[in-house]
Amino acid sequence: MDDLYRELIIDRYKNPQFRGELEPADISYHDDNPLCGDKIRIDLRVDENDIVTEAVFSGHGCSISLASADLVVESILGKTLDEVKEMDKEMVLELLGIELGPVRLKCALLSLKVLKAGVYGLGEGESSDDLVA
Amino acid sequence: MDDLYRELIIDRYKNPQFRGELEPADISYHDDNPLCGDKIRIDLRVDENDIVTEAVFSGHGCSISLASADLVVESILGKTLDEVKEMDKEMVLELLGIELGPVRLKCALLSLKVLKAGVYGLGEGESSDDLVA
Amino acid sequence: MKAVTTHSNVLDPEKIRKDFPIFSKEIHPGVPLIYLDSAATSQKPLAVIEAMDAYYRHSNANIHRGIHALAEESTANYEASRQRIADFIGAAKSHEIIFTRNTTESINLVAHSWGRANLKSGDLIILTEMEHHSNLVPWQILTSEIDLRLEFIPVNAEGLLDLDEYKKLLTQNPRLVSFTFMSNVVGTINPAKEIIHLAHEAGALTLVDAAQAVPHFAVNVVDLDADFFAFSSHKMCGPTGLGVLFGKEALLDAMPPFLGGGDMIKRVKLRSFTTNDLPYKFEAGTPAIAEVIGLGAAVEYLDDIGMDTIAAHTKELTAYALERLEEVPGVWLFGPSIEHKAGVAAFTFEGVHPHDVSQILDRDGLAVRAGHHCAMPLHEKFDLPATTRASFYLYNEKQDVDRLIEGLYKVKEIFG
Amino acid sequence: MKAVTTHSNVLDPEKIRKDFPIFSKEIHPGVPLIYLDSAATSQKPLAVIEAMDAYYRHSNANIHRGIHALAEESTANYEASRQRIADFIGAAKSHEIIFTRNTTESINLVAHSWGRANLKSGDLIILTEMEHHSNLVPWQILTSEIDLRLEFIPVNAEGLLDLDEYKKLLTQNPRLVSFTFMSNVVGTINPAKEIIHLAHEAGALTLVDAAQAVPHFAVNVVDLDADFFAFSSHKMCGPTGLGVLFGKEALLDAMPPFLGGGDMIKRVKLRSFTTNDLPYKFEAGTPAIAEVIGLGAAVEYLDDIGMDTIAAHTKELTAYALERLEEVPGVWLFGPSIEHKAGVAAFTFEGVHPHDVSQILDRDGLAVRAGHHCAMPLHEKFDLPATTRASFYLYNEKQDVDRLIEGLYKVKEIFG
Ligand SMILES: Cc1ncc(COP(=O)(O)O)c(C=O)c1O
Ligand SMILES: Cc1ncc(COP(=O)(O)O)c(C=O)c1O
Repeated sequence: MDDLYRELIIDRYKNPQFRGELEPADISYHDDNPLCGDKIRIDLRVDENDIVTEAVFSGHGCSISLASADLVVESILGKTLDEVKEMDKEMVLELLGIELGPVRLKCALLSLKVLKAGVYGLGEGESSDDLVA
Repeated sequence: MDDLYRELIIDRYKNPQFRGELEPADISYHDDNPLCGDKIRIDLRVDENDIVTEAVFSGHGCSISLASADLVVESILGKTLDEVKEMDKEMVLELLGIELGPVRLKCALLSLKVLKAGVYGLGEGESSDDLVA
Repeated sequence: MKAVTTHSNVLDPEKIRKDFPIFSKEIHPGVPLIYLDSAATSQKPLAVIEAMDAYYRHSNANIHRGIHALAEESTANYEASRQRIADFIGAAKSHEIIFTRNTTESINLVAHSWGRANLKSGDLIILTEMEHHSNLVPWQILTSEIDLRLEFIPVNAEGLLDLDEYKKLLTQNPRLVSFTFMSNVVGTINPAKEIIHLAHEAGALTLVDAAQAVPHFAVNVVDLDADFFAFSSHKMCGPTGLGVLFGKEALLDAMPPFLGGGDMIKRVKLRSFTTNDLPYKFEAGTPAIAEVIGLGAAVEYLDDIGMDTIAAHTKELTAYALERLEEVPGVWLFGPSIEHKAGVAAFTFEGVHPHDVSQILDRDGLAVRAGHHCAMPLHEKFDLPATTRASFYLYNEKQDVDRLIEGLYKVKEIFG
Repeated sequence: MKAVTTHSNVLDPEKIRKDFPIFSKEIHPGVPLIYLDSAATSQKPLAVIEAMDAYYRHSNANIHRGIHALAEESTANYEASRQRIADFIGAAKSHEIIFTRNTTESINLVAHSWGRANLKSGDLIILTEMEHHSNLVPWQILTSEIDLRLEFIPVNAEGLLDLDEYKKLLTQNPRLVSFTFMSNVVGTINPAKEIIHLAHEAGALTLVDAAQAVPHFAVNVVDLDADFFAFSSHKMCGPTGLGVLFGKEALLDAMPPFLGGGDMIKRVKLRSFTTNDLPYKFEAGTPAIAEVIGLGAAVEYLDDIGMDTIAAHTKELTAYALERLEEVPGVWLFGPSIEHKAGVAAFTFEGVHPHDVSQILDRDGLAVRAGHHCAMPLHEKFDLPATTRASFYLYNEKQDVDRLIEGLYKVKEIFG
């Protein structure tokens, strides 16, 4: 746990690379973590082959949830939506490069949950932890 | 606890001195202990001064409840009803001459409970452990 | 689903007893404990006592919401126990395991939550005449609110359920069949799989009171196809203060919450809340954390010995006990023969009240139960105010039975 | 009623910590535990751990119906604990003490049993804006069945209840006022005696959520004239898995049972039952026997030190913490000043999420909570998604506060 606040996370938290909103977006979804009040929204644009061309996040939260949102959004550029649907917990943890306890895991996975709920076309409030199990 | 089955109790259980029923009786009451199914009925006759002149018990149960019924009934002959109302747990334990755990205490006190409920003129099912607390 | 590991086929009670500190106790000066009351509650092995001890000494913290190291450790241990318990009864998903206080609360949870949401006036619930009070009173309470119909599978003279009568009841459109897997009085092991199959064919759900079953033999809720399945930690070498309710995910998901408070919610406003996911939805407030960890250790202990080994041991011992009890003049055995039962021998003794039997046996360190064993209707049916019950578990041995028989002869002497 | 024995007026936390095995733990290699999360759950003294250990090693048996020596010993210990707990909160009668799983279940019991029997559509229940979820959700659930009206005593900017608004609400014919004695977030100690007196004048009954109060200062339910009074063992040095509900005898007597099963009955037939006397009427099934014995030991431990001594110690420590926290740039303290509170300091730290605060403090062995602390409405009112909470108890000392402050400077450094 000691490298939890490894430079990458603090850096991405303080200086996010993919913060923003897209209007209009092809896909937009938001959700929060009631436990700590973190809120994440992710907006995407895709081309005619369903390849992600633009991706940004907005919202507020702790360093883990915001840094992971920044990293997750970065990682999907150039991927197809089908590839995004295949993303899982391990990929996020690899991006972050740290081990996490059960509570912080929820922070880390909030952005993936939002992303997948959006890509699967779920309605507001329909996202679920099963998406990132 | 080793003198629990002191001779007196076994003797009174096997050869009760005051077993019977009185028809008519001045006071008659019965109750049971649902925990073990023991049932005791006590019948009394009193004179014009409210002094107990006859007293018997009937029913079935364990050695403690039946021996204590026999001893309790014996002990009230010649007492006034007001004196009977004053009887308590300690008097019964003294008659039995033994120490008892919480479950057997209920056996030992069933007859006193029946007796006092009758003397207080309670209705069927109205007797309560408070009478022998 | 998990295969039961039988490390050896025969159990050595002499060795097992060393795992249970209570057996080094003298119940009276010079008189060792002979514990024949496991159907009321089992004794606890050192592994369980130490697991809880260690929890309090090293990792005590409130779970689920904490980020600090202790809270994470405690949460991880708690959830690992849930998984272990799920595996032990063959549940497919650990969130089908809900922690309650005891079997009684587990059954009440189903009655309150599933019952109120799904039953209406006139609906039929099938129970049996051999139920423990905890599988009678919750339905009686519910009946006083919703005007349900309660019908009972009769118990025959042998102490077995009358399945022909059960089939007749099933034609009356029952909503739920709630029955004990193993009787705590007569020891009967009911054909749970068949009862459940027939209930499902008739369109009813099933609740299994497995309070006596889970301690005694290997169970598998998926194989049984049980809808609800309730048991108690304290009867299976685990601590007091903890029960389990297994429910099929789809059923639990559709049920309204029972108790309201912390942990069972996702969000709370002043006048509304949204419920949390399973299993937390049904675990309101700070749970029995140390106890859950203790039950995890108990399940591991039982698993290491092997439930089949335990079942075989207890059966052999019970068979021996029935045989020897039959020799004693005046003893009348209550319940079926050994093929149909496990672990329990209930009897009456001519001319001696069960209280007196129990108390005289106690002088020799023999702990047996006397009374109606929370099954008054069954006793009433057989016109018995009370019985004496000796029950057996993995730590008992043949000598215990021999001492019981000797004790009964002493009773006879005193009261003869 | 029992006088609080104050053996000495000042407590030596150094000495106290020796009673708590967990403080010999290194939370990370070389890093000792600094436990500032007692509002979530307290640590346990050796006396409590050993009392339960001894129960399982020497006297474990099911209670109440057994005649054998173990069952009698166990029953006697269980009931002696009940008496000790009754004395500890000044209850006149030990059968006014009902054992539950936790504060949450205690409140649910009142909502289910008293609520359903006594409330009707449109009836008013008064709560407060600072309630823990466990004193909100049970009433919300009840409201979804009976169409009750819930109104809330507002919390002012200082974190205190607005008693003028309370008095206005009281003119609307409330049936129950249910409120926390001490807030688990802002630490506010509410004027319970006055709130209860005013409620009674308005014809309402009262329920006191005393989960935080009982651990922190001497309480007396008779002096308060509380109708119901709920608290948890695990927050007052006792084990998990046990809560207490005190209720006035006449109220409890008139209430219908809540959970049905063994022990809460006098007689059971197949289709009907009669309820047992208090307190058993509300204790269905095998209770948390070891835990009750553990709480008895906890109460004895607290009593030996003296609740007034503990209260004074915690207050001094909290005052010091508030003072030092105020020094830290960017820290914003949530809640009232020290005169109105005990044991808790909740705060935000500019630019740093409470999760990050908590996690960085953890590296130095500092255990604090981050989140909404099961009081989302209070956080929402102040527009705070989450706070960091440090809470203090008898085993904490000034150095713990100093370490907290140092830790916060480190947080600042990392995130600054
Ligand atoms: C004020 C208050 N009420 C109720 C509770 C709930 O207690 P438990 O989780 O033990 O039911 C707590 C504990 O978090 C509390 O602090
Ligand atoms: C068959 C059966 N069902 C239910 C129970 C109730 O268990 P508990 O008291 O742990 O709730 C028991 C235990 O006495 C039992 O033997």
